Amino acid sequence: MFSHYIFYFLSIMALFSAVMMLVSKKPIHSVLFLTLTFFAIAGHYVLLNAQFLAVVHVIVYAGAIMVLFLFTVMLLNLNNDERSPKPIWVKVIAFLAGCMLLLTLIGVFRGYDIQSAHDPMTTQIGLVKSLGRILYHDYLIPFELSSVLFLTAMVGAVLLGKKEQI
Amino acid sequence: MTTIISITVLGVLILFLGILKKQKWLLPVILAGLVVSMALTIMDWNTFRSYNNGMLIVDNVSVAFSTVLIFSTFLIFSLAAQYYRGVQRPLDDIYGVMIFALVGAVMMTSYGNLIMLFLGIETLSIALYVLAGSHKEAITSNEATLKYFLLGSFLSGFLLFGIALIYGSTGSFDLQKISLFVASCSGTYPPMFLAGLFLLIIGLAFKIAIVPFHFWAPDVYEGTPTLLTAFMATVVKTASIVAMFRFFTHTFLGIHGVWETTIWVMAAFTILLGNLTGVYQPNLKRMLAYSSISHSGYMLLAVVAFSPMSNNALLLYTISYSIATITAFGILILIREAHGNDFFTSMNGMAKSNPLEAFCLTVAMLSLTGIPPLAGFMAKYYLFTTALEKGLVWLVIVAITGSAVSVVYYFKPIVAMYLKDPTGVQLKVETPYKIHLLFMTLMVIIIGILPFFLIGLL
Amino acid sequence: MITLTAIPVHYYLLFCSILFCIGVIGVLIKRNALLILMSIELMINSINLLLAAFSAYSNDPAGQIFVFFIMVVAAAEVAIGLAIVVLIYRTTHSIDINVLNKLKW
Amino acid sequence: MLTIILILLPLALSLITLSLKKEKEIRYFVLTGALIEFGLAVAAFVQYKTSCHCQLLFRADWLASMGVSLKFGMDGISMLLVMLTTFLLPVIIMASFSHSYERPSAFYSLILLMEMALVGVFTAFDGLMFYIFWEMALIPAYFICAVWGGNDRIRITLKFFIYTFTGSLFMLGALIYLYSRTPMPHSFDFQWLYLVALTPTEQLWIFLAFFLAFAVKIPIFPFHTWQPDTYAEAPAAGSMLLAGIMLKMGIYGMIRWMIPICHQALQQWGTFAMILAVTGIVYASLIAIRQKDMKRLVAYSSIAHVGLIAAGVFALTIHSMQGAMIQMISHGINIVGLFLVIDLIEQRTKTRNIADLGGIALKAPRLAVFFMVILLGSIALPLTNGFVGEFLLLLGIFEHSVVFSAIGGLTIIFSAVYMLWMYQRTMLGTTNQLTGQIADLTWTEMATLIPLVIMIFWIGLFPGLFLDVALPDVLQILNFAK
Amino acid sequence: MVVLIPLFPILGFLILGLGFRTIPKKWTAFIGPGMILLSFVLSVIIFLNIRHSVVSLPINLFPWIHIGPLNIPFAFLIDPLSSLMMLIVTGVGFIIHVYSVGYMKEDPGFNRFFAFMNLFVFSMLLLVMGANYPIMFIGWEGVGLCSYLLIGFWFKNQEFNNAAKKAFIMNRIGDLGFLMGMFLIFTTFHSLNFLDVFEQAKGMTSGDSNLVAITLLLFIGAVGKSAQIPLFTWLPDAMAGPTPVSALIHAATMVTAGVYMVARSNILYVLSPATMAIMGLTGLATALFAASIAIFQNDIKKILAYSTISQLGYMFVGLSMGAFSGAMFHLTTHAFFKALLFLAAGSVIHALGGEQDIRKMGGLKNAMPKTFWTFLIATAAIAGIPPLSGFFSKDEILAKTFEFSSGIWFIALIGSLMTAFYMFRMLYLTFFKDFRGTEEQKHHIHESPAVMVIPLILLALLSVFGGFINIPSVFGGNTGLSNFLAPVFAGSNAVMEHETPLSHGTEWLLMGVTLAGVLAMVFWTYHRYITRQHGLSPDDARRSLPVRLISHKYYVDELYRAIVVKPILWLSQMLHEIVELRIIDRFMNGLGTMVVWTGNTIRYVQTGNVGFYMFIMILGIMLILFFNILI
Repeated sequence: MFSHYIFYFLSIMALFSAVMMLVSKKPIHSVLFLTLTFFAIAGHYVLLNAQFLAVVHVIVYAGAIMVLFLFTVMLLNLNNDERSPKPIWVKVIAFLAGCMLLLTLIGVFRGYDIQSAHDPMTTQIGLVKSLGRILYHDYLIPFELSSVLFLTAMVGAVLLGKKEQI
Repeated sequence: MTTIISITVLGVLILFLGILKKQKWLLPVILAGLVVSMALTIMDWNTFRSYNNGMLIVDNVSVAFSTVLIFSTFLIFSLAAQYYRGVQRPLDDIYGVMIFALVGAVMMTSYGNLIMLFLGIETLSIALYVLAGSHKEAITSNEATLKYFLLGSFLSGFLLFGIALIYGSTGSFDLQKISLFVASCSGTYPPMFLAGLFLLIIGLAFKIAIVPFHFWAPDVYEGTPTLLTAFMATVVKTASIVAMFRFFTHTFLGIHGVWETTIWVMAAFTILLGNLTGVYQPNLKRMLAYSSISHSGYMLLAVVAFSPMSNNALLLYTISYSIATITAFGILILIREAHGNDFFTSMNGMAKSNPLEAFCLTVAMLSLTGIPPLAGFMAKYYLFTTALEKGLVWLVIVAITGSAVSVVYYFKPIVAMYLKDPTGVQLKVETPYKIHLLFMTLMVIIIGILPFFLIGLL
Repeated sequence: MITLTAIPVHYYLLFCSILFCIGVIGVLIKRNALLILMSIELMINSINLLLAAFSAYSNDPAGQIFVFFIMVVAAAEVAIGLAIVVLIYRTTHSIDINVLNKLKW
Repeated sequence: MLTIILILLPLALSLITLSLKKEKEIRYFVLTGALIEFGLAVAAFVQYKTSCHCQLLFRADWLASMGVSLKFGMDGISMLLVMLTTFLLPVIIMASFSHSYERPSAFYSLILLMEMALVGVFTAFDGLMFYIFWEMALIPAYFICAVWGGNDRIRITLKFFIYTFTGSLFMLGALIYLYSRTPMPHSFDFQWLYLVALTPTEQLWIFLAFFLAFAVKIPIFPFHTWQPDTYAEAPAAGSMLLAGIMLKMGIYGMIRWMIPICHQALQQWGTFAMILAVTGIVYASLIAIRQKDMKRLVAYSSIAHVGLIAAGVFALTIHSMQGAMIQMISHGINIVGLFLVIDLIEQRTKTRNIADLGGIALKAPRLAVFFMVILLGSIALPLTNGFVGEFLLLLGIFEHSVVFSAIGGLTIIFSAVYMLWMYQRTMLGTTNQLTGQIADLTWTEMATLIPLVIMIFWIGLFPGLFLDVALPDVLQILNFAK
Repeated sequence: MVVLIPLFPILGFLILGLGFRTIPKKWTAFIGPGMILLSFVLSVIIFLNIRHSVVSLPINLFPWIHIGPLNIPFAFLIDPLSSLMMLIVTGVGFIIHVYSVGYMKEDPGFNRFFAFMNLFVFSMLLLVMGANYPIMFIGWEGVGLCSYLLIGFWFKNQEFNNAAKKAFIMNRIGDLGFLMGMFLIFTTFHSLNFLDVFEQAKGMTSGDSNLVAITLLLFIGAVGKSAQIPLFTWLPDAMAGPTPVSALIHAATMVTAGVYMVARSNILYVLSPATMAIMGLTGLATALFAASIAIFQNDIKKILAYSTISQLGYMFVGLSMGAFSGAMFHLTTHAFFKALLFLAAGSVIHALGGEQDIRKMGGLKNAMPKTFWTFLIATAAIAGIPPLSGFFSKDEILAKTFEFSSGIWFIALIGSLMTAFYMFRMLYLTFFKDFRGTEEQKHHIHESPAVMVIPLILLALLSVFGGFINIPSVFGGNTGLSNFLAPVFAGSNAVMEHETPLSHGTEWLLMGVTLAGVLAMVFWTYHRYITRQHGLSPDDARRSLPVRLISHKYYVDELYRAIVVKPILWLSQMLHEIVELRIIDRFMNGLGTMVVWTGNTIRYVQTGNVGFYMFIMILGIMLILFFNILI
């Protein structure tokens, strides 16, 4: 039952901070709440015994991406950007749309039944060792090709970020 | 595999050339490299290999469409010299990103695993986000890239969700295994799987610009630098539709009935909306955007019809569409250069001042309309045949109606060029460019007259 | 280790769906490009978790590998996205998505 | 072999013409070319043996995997129309000599291109080839009318294009559908398509699609609104090509496709088509009475005349079909003659407005005589070509339905009313400033008109030659309908 | 040889027509009439031959239209009937050609005139010689065309052109009937050749509905061509043409084509009593109607025109009684004296420089004695004064009517009296008393040249002696013409039920009554117009209502204008402006506009707002999921 409590705790934390991210006025708060969400999700990974992912997640998201966000927010000096927020009816509709989507998704999941369910706590797949072997063996090509993606992103970021005349 | 490697190497080479400040070498190297990789691709013909546990599948379909993609890129790069004529800044980064985008596109044609599909899509998309914004001073370019990026990443979220759901219900990303799962379902599919399937379709539909996920297309096309719009309209579209098609051929052959209606409706709406909205557009670029939307609808016909013929139909269609569209963009580049805009009024009387260019554009437009004996007609004909053999009578009627409507806008440039009084501006065109345009025009005609090669291919 | 009673996979599904929908709502209600980007990240994270859950419950490492790739891609995407945001800010001094509205009709 | 030469020669000539510069050179070259083409057609006619089908066959693989082949040949029906086309082309080309068009090489080259497409349509024995040439004819026609046309040409010609293109797209749909219903491996060969067994519902749809395509082309009421405008705006050669030959494509299509393939639907729904055709006769005739522009008047008269032809085709009797064949030829000759005369008048007076003219016969008696003869042909006076056709048509329709024949027969009265009205207002009466100094015909113009007049009487007096050529094939087509 | 008969006139037409500017008038004056003379001579030879042969077979020239069962050869049928008509056409035609040489001498269109006249003779010959209905129809339409060309001969005058057009169109209305009749004949008998059709018809029962329909349709054709009610109004207007034209076409030959056609198809008519009744009524009504109009006309040619209509009415009455040879007899004599009347009138008009109003004539008796005398003979002939030709022919018809019913006889008699009245009125007003025209005209009056007078005299002789070819038995004659024509009508005579022929006594009585009436008319008109100088009131004088009605020709023209012409023009206008432009055009353009409008409207969906796009996409996603999974 302990894991359930952890699950509830992490979930509520994640959801709460996600909602807070949306409602907070200042972008910087949003970024911080999002970071909190990410940490909660990292907890979930741990709970799922996916340690490798948990670590990578913390490094990539909380460590890199959110820092980038923070930098940007500070760089652009966005204190209170929501000067003219969307009208309330848009928000209501958006909320309703989100709820509808949720309902749809719940409907989709309703009949789901996993075949040969395993207890996540007992599996070893989430460990670095097993994942590393698979990654460099079965998923070698995508792994290599993701370098192309990174290269593109790098060149692109430079291309867009550079200040010069065309 | 060799294709991807060779193109990647080419991209890296370009970046090195940029570092070495050999700007003049860029285009020749790119063109030569593309030719080489095209040759390498073609050498894979009939080998049917799969790499890395079915991660990458090289079969004739992938070879054929990869060739189309590389060829289209080649044609687009041939326009680059004219397009960037006055530009002083180094262009290696733009070219490099374009080539990496091509890698992504090629991945999308030959994936055997959803991971590869996802990586391909993202490589392509990220490259395109960059390319769309590559004209940094132009606010339209900025807007284009922002819109494309926001919508693109939003929709890739759904695509991912779809992949996750498929994974959740089938337990694998491998197309082969997924198809085994489909076969084991024997008619009743878990809703989660279906939801995943549809979200995947939606994600791809966004890239192809299919109603109602087409909204980005006109705005982004208009804002993006023209050369890159050509890339978007041809390479990206081809790659995405092939990805979708491959997905269906490999995996979901058995559940044709499930997605048929949806694709059917989307195709019909795309054709109608693309053509109807195109009617009122006052400028060529935006018109071409709507034209490309409507052509996505036609391409979907091949997917809906889904028979052994569809491969060929799609191949023929993408080739003829790509060449004609690139020709049109080639002229568009010239008009933009001379007039600073691309309104139809700028093209008035072009037939007198630039008869060759006017002729090329006319052929391109007629081909897109689907007038025999041009390539566009053969493609459309083949497509309709495929569809009618499957009994998609109403869809063909919609397509026909759409074609009829399309005459209205495809004839606008023709009318302007041939029937209006000249503006007095002469387009300055260099000879290689002219030859290139003429080459593409001849291709359009020749494919129309002698399509055996392409039709018997797959 | 304490043996724990397994959490039903449906909990994860529900949680991830809610998180996903919050992300979607965020995308829809925000005008700030940066916040929209963040919402999208939230969506992607929910998917990551979903995949990880599927992977863990079916004892198949592929899902986790996929999550890894998604993270890679997300990082690249964020890099480009932020570059774009900065670019926009440079030209318009705003990152409001409604300010850029020249291309239409 | 001759058939394919007949198709390729104009194409080659057209390309060569593009490279010529001097207008005079172009004219002689093009005229000579067209005459050679006519000569070849005559040679084909001589070689042609009545009584067996589809001769002078040329066959080559094109899209073998798709069941499409380059199959060209001639049966009697094709033969007649090819003769008409190749005969009228030199006339039309000569008629254009009196105009000095801008960019003459393009103009004449398009005319020759059009000839190629027309011959192709009439000789194709493969469904897809038929369609390809059908559409290919449209492009030169569009450009001829749009580039060298009148003031309002842009809007009008686009309307024309969209109309006809839409119609033919539906035909394409129908053709492909038929193709997909042929036994495996599918084929577009006429013979195969004819053998397709369709359910009544399918027949109805195919019928509708074909009808739409052909009705727009012909045009049959109420699909005709593009036609008067287009004829009025087109240059003389354009109107002649459209009305003289291109329109026949529609009727040819009806004979070739609708009767053999959707005969059941035709028997069931043909009455409705016939009602439209017959309504068109009366309707267009009535409208023609009050037209002020000569070209428009002739345009409406053409709707009336071809309405009768269409009704004849739908009547499905041997007489009406043969009448339709003859009348296609006659109508082609007559309407080209009429447009030619109108063009001559317009060149001289700069107007086509009937009210502004008068008394031309006083100053230009030769013109008046030619006009009168052509007019008599078109109002179907016995011993002219028009009579043979209309007589057979009305007889055939009469055998099918007395009422339609009687209503269709009103064309005999109405055509006299409006044609004579036009003649009276333009040729007779006293002269005015515009017509006072009008010059009579030159020898070139006479040379253009004389072949038409010869044909008018030839067909009127000895229609046997033309009737016999098509008879076996018409009978065969009618056999499908039984 | 038979072929040569129509060949000469067409040759003449071609020579004169193709070279109509270059041939000098002198040559034309020989070529034109010469060709007809040659034909005439040949016709006479044929006529003489045919009297001895019994069987008449068609002469096939070449196949004209031949499709399966439909076989229409270009063939001529020479039998007594056509032979008679050929004689009339070429004979009277020749005389009128000669006359025209004088009459048209000054006209610039001299050659054209003769070309057309030759063409007319050719067409008329085709009409009468044709061995099947289509060939007859060629001639039928051909004469209509020539009539059109010749009425509008002076084409500078648009009034004349209108008259010409009217003639052509009214003829065409009849032609449509003819055409339909032909079709019905073909569908009934599967042939259009006279001999085949008649042979088969003999076997049919009387009153067969197909036959009735056929004959009615053919009769419509006859009504148009022979100017019967209701298609008669073109004939008076046709007087716009040169007078020889009126004489040849609108009196002697073309207008009688209807009569000829009915006589030719006699067997069909005999077998359809309903048509016969309708024809009789039409003829009778026309005879009276036209005669009554003629009484109040002042235009010398118009009077003659109405007189023609009226006489044609008699012929139809005769035909309807089955008196085919009687009708043909009247046709023949009518050709003589009506042509004479026209030519004499032409002579008068010529002398007066174009004046046609009899109120402005008078006293020409002395100035133009030859014209006067010939005119007098013709007037007497038409009025039926024995022993002139009209007496015999008209009497035969009257006798037939009496056989049928005395009531009809009486009505016909009244018509005949009216004929006498208006003819003598015209005669008196034209030739007697003093000249009432202008001084200038008075000086101009002269007797016509010999080239015009000789034809008059020839025709006068024919008018006098023409009746003798068919003297009825009551006079001890041998009814030569009837016997001659008998083979043609043999079939009908066999079918017809015969009333008991009138006794000679009755015939004498009828003749007496008629003659007395006619003579009374002669004297009454003399009294009225010579002694009391009636009938000179100008057009706008006040008249009583019936008179006004009649003198305005019963307002038939106006009626037609109101119920036919105006509605058609209105309909044309309406169709063009409302149906064509407002409905069809607008609908078709509306489709285009709708497309453009739709395009223009839905392009605003493309708001350029990313948020909006996202909304729509979400909506799309939800719809797709919803419809595919949850439902």
